[in-house]
Amino acid sequence: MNKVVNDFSIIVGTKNGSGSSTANNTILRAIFKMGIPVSGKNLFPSNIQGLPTWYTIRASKDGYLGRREINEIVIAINPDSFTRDLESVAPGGAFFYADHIRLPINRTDIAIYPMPVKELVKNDPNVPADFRDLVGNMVYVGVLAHMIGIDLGNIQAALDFHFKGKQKPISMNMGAVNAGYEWAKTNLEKKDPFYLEPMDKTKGMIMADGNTAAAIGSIFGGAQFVAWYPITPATSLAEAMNDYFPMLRKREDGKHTYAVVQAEDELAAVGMAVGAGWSGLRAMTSTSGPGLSLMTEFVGLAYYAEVPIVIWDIQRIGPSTGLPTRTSQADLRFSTNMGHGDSDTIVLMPGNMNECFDFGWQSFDIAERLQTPVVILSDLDMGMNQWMSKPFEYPKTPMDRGKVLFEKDLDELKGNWGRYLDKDGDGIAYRTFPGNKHPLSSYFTRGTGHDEYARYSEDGGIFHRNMMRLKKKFVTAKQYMPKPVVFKTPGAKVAIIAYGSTESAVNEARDLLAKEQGIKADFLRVRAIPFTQEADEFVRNYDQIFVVEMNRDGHLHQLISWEYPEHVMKLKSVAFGDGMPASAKWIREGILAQYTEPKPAKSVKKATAKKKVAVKKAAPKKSVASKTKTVKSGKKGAK
Amino acid sequence: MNKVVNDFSIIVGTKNGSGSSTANNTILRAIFKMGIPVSGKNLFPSNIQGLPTWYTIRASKDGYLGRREINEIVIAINPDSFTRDLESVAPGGAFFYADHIRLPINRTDIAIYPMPVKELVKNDPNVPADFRDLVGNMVYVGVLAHMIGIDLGNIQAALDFHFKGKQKPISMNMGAVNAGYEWAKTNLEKKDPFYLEPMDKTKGMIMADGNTAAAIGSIFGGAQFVAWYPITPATSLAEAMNDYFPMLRKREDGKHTYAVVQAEDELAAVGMAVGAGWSGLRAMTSTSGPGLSLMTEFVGLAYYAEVPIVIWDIQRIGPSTGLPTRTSQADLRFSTNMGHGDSDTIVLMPGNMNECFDFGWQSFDIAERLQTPVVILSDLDMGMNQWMSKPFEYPKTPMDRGKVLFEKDLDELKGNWGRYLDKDGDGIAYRTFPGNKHPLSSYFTRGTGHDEYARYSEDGGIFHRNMMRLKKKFVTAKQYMPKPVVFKTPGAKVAIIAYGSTESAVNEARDLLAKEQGIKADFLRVRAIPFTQEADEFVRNYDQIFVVEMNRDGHLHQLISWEYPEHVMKLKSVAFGDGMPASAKWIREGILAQYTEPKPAKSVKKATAKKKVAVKKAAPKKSVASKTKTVKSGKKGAK
Amino acid sequence: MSALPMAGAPANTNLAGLTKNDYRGNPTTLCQGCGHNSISNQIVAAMYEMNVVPENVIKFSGIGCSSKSPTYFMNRSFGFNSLHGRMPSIATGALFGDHHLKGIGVSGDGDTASIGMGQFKHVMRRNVNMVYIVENNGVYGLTKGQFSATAEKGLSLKKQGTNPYMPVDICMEALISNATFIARSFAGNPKQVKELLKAAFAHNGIAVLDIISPCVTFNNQDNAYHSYAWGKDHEEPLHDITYIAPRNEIMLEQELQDGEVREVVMHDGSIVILKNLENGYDPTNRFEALRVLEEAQRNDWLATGLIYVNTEKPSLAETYNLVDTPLNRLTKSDLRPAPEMIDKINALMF
Amino acid sequence: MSALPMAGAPANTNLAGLTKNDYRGNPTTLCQGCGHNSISNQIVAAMYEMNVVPENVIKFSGIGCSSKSPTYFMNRSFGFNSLHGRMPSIATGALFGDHHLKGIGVSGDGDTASIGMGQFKHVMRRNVNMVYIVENNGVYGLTKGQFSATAEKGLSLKKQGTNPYMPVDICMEALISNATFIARSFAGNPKQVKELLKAAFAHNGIAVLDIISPCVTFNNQDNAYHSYAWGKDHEEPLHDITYIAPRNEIMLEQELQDGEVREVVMHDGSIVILKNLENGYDPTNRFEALRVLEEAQRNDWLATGLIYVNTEKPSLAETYNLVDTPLNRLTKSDLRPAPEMIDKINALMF
Ligand SMILES: Cc1ncc(C[n+]2csc(CCOP(=O)(O)OP(=O)(O)O)c2C)c(N)n1
Ligand SMILES: Cc1ncc(C[n+]2csc(CCOP(=O)(O)OP(=O)(O)O)c2C)c(N)n1
Ligand code: SF4
Ligand code: SF4
Ligand SMILES: [Mg+2]
Ligand SMILES: [Mg+2]
Repeated sequence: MNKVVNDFSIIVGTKNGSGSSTANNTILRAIFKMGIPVSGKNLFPSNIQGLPTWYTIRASKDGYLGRREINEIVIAINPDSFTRDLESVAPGGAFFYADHIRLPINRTDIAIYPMPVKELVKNDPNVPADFRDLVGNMVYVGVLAHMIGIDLGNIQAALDFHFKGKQKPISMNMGAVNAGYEWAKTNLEKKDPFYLEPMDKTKGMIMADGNTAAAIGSIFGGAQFVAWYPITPATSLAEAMNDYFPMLRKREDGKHTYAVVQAEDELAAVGMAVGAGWSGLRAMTSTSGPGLSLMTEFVGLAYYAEVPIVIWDIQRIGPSTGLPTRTSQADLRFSTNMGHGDSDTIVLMPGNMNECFDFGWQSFDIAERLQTPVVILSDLDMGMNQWMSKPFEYPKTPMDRGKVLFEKDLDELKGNWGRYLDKDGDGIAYRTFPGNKHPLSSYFTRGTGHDEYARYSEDGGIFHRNMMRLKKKFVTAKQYMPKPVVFKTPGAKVAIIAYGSTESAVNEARDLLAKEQGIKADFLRVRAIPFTQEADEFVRNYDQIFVVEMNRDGHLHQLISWEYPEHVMKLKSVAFGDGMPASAKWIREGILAQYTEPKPAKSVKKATAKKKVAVKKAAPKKSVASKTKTVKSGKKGAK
Repeated sequence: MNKVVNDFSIIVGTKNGSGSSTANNTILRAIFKMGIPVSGKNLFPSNIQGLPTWYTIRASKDGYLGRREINEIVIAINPDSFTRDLESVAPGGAFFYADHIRLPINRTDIAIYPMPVKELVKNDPNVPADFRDLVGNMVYVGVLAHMIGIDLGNIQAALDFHFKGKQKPISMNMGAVNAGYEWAKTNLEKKDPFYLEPMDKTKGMIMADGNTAAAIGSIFGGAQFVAWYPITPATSLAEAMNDYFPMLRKREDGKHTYAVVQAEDELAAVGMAVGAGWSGLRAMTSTSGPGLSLMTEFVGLAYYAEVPIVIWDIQRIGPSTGLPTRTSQADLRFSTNMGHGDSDTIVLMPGNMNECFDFGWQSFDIAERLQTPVVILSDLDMGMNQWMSKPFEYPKTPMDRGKVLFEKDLDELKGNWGRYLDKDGDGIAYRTFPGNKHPLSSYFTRGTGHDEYARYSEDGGIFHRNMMRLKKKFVTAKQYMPKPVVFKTPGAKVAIIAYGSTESAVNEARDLLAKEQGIKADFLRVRAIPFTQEADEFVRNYDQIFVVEMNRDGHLHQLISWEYPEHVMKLKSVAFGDGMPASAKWIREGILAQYTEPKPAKSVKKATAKKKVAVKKAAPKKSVASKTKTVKSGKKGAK
Repeated sequence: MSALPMAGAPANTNLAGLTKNDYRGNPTTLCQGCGHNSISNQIVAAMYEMNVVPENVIKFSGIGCSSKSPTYFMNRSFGFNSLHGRMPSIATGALFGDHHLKGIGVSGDGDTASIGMGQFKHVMRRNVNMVYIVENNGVYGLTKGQFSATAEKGLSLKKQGTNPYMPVDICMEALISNATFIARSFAGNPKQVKELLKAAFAHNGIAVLDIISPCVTFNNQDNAYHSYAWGKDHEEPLHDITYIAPRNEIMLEQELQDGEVREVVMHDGSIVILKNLENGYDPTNRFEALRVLEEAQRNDWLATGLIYVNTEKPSLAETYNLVDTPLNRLTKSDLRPAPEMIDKINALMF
Repeated sequence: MSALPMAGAPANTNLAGLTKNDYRGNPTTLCQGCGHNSISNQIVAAMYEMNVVPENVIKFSGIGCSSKSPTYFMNRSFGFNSLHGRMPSIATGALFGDHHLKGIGVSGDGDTASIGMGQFKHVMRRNVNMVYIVENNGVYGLTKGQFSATAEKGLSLKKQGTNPYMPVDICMEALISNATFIARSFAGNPKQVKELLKAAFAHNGIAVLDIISPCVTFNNQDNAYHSYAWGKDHEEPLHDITYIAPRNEIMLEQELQDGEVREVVMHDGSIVILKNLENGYDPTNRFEALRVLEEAQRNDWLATGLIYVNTEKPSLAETYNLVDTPLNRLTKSDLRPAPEMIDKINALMF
């Protein structure tokens, strides 16, 4: 049996509310400290206590951070999910379980390791009775540590960090880890091939979740006003702002330069943000699907009255309440067209921790420069899971407050100014802030028809002129958008377009396609709408372009089709949504299911053969089927 | 000077709240009674009293009902708009004005007729002082009647109808009409060429507004529950239901088979409708843009929980509050994708009074058959203006309540039933109504993940399966959608696609294009989303297809592009929105601005020449400009 | 006897011929000790003891831990777990489907007093025929313990800081919106909860139950106004309450034996007996109710019991003069006007 | 003297060096005789007489005829005519821009009590520093006269039928939501409106003015509770009210001459004098206020005047301990953390 080193997945099945997250994070961090690229994903229920919950940890020497659909090591602590967990072990894998669970174990193709979890803590005098369940989780950390080779020093470091150096809990938990470690050493014989060995691939890296990154980035962007209403998975973003504001905005006089308001609902949250943005503050709100839907009318007002606000949408799978604790990329189409009438929204799409941070500050510059709402589409996987990442970078550009006139500016202009007057021909007018004492500074804002001087008007010509200026503003916008990220492979004939959290899975899929099918694919990850010139060029250069996204209807595919009608026929939608983070597996299969070989002859068989594979592997099947129309016509068009 | 008979427009400028609508409707109805095709459009401010308001009446022997941008006859009663009104008279036209307005009249190219409006009523003993202003309006009716030849008998008939036979007001008003008529006869000399002469083109026709037609149609559809919140221009729809329910649902026992609830806002209105639809009632609400935006979250719930409701959106121009009393077709894109996550909406698009009536009843059959929200897009022009129309027809098909199980059905099934179980493979499951006494009839509805038996589930596979069934349901939907209306001309190489109230203007534009440019164009008016097979075929058959709509961004063009990627390059967007009903003029110019002659050579010059024309004629200019990209790439693609 | 409260193990099947199991729901997924669970249990007991036919009830809720609980009782009833804060509009519309049905709605303090304030106030005004339960714990449980609008001023929670606002008083809100049945209770007082549930169910119109229902996971510190400890210390019932089903003479006599007693005769002939009155408290007097609520608020007094009742006002459906047949069972002949009507209509169109 | 009410034609320019014209807005487009117009006029007068600098005021409104009126006064102030029912959230956010500014919001009964109920209740709780005027006419004027939530039960209008619901009492709602300044007035009593406007403007926190403002076009029949006629017949002020600017000793003495008088000292040192008290009414007593409102409702009594005031409570912005510089004038150095902080942060990220 030859060793499998630094390239396998672990899944831990526990009950939610039982405090296992400390244990799981400890494993994750310890592996990270060993220099091994690692990712952790929490698959939790929409519930507070007592239901099955899973935590997956993937060690990947190649640095793949996407979800894997196979788990070599399964740790079962929850009787309710024991049977399911046992079945889920990959053939040749290892199964660790708490030995107080007395259920049949019918598999012979895997290594089985019982663990006396309860036993060991019960006998530990340092663990008070009411802490036993909590600390008990540390036992499996210790056992695992010994069996796959996690360095105890790193576990210690992880606990130090977790408990911010508080000795009592640290030693209590470390005690349980050691107990588990020692017990395993004397009682378990290694029967599986999985090992961890130190590397140096995480040096200088950090671990963070996207909501914290977004919160801190926003504070570096000068966030001044946050109005929010709790909703999973966005809650931790606003709460992180509460955590970091005091430290990052500390002043001698102890006064505050910001305000965070927990509103009574999302209508009020976005309304307050619009009010604050209008009065000259860097204003934001954070929410998820249902909240975004409630913000519709106000976003329309902000677009039309030209008020800068930033809305973080941490996507979860919908429609409606959907699965509040599962991820998705299905708010894209809606977010580009929120509300009745003709309207546009600037949409930013971060793809990793650094971009969550960067878009945190850039979004304010963009919103104020363009005087319009900016929606940032993150998702649950990015927002709530721990990702290894390059360190956050201090903003490279100074704050851009956009076109604002204060008293002295108005003096110079001798009041020759109109709130909606397009002086510069870029569609963007100049604004003033309430409190401006210049007698000509004020104007009256409204969601009804208005002219260049913000005067009420029902004149059709004036209305139309204003709407066309707003449209021009969105052309101007292109130059301020973050450019797409491009990954190239020499000789690639086909390409992939995707956005957001799927980057790592897409890159893993590209490697698989190259290795197993010899298909080389370039990759463009769009980061903003409107699309920028880089996208224009990219789209031209390939015969087949697969648009990969985590939703049912292929939102990005639709938007790109609309933007590039002349290339529509090369675009193929690989869309699938079941609430799970994208895996390289379904991306690869989704692509193969629609891939057409350059040379017809023998290739056809090959292609269809592959299609079958994909179809058997089920996952993306339906979504693929749902797109065959496009594919067929694709062929037709090619003729 | 040769006579212009039955082919000119009249515009009356008054103050709103001054009661001139009776007078204007009387003119409209009298002309209609003369057998002359006529249309009236009210251009009123978002205000209750004292601001300028206009009413246009177009007599068209050819039966064109669209807006005309030229007014041959102008009647000025309002000092505040007098000057503007005077300028607006077409050269060679006629200008009637109330002679108590003492303002300079500087035009010599038109016929000028002062009218002693105040004078005449003052001297009428039958008119009480406080009625003088009101009745005064009738004087210009009388004057006009004599000058262009409106038969007094028909005016009498119009007044009889208006006052439901009440003698006092009728004679009072008729008195003023006669006074005006007699005065004109003795004092005015005809100096203009405009005459009305009886025809027989309105025999058997009716006059109605779309909101009333929709209300009555809905009642014939068995409407049972209406929840609404006032908003212009939708208010009169719900109010009409209050008016007609008692008569159309009269019963011996005097009991009611329906309920109309004025909700506290649109969230509550649609929420109540969803509750009622869920419990087995034919439920509806009516609103306009801002209200539709507020309904977003609930529409997502209704889509996902599969609750039939009908939402009438009487479009006004947005975004935001926009111009509450101006028309638009800009809610289309939003209405097809309301809310976060993957979702679809059935959209019906009536184009005339008969369809407002028919879709009134058909929408319930469709909503209940498909168990999903149906949005009906009417607009202010259709909803609030009087249109001549074929009589309403009794529903041709019996009510279709869709798949519903009562006690006996469940007995037969022996409870083998699941609320979301796709027994028939068409994506549509069977539902039961609360109050069903069968012990297996009940189920628990939720906006969260659920399986075939409506049980709560967070399983990704189940969630995905359910979403794909919903998608299938929308394929099934096609067969239940009203088919598009097609107008053909032998030898047409190009075509127009449009929807809704623009039909008559489009047909007028087609006649102009044929007459003046020799361009023959076929015309498809879509009436529903999803599109049906007829549209599929139509799109194939032309080299150039112009998608004409009253909005800025070309919503229908976008939707068709997404649906027919292989034909994208032939689609050209002719989109324009300024709140005014579409005119044949801008449609024609918008088309010419993008039209490319079949034969290249000399045609190129010609085409561009035309482009210039269009550009000079200004109106659609910008919207056209905004589309040149598509056009250019169009050429490219063709190479 | 089946309606006799706490009468030991009741007969296996009630007058509706059903066992207690027929009133149960799925096993709860809420936290152990959550107040919401004890309320669900009392609903099961009350409905069983009242011989309610489950098919005659529709369950409603919004979104929240509290709003999950309709899954945990009366599986045989239809139910609609709607949107956050929108239970009132859903219930208002749904109950028109069959006006013979009664609604039981479960909401939370966030669902009702924060996002739901507007709809809550307006469903009160309309007197919709339902029991409206607010499982009031002062926090948003399902989103992990932020302050709701009923959190007391000065409440501090580690992640949340200190609440600067005065709490929303659900009963006071209901009262000035002219609700017709208003009660407050405490999940730690199950007997009272059950009796009030019965009275509320017997009421014709909207019956609001503001039940302090501790969130043991996020807001059960002894000094928190929505904790078990605080409730036990500060609860003082306005009276002892007993619900007596229609025509239960024996029991009525028993009850009328002792001391100062108030009877409230409900719409269906059942009687609510109030004993040991807090100085003669009269729940039919709106001003009295205002006074007591104001006083309770000022003195940190958890005043529980039947705070206000008005049995006169017609419920919403009644004001609509509907046919007796449930609207959702009407057929084409009732709903589609006769063919000749189309000509009448066209004639009216000029 | 400039603050002396009704003191004949006031000096041409006030202490702010402005003429009355500097406080005017565009010509009204509302109906002749609409109560809203007289209120706009009183706002102009009050602000002029109080020497308010227009640039220190932000105007807010929702949607409706009433909500149009900010266009008709104080053109030199910034203004935001927002969305239907959403003025509170807009104002709450906007006033954080510069916490030295004061808000004057004009809403309608539909805008506030129907669609706006939720936001109205919550802005009260937050004690946002603004004057919140409800121009209350019992109908939706701009949509042509449907019943609003403040229409009295039994009101009948030809197109609308008869209103079946009890009206929402704006003042009662504000009171139980712990608003800190609550008054009711009548557009037919301009002097009182003006004095209350001044007191409200001087108040620190939310000041609610529920002003009966007849809709002459849709709801001014003599028997309608929101008509001029009914108001004139049923109004009985709780007191005569006079606002006295800070340090206006002369006037203060004059006023203190006669009879039973109550003084309320406002946050800015100005004083509100109440005379001829309806049996000794004390507007600082919350329970008293409840009592009077309840009594007024029961007896069709249009009780006008200062109903409740609490000058102690900090306004929302104050609870946030903000820097003195208006937040919307802070610069990069105040807003963007120093470069070294980025390392601190990265260090915290494990
Ligand atoms: C529109 C919307 N916003 C936010 C949420 C997130 N959310 C779910 S439950 C909840 C609060 C529930 O609090 P409460 O009503 O008091 O119920 P509890 O959990 O305390 O019983 C929130 C904010 C949501 N589901 N929908
Ligand atoms: C979301 C939304 N719904 C409905 C409307 C239509 N609307 C405009 S004003 C108004 C009612 C105004 O009533 P009120 O607030 O009492 O003001 P009033 O006109 O009586 O002064 C309504 C329903 C709207 N503008 N927006
Ligand atoms: S979190 Fe609180 S409210 Fe929710 S179930 Fe647990 S204890 Fe109950
Ligand atoms: S309609 Fe009524 S509220 Fe509106 S302006 Fe006229 S009088 Fe005033
Ligand atoms: Mg709660
Ligand atoms: Mg009003």
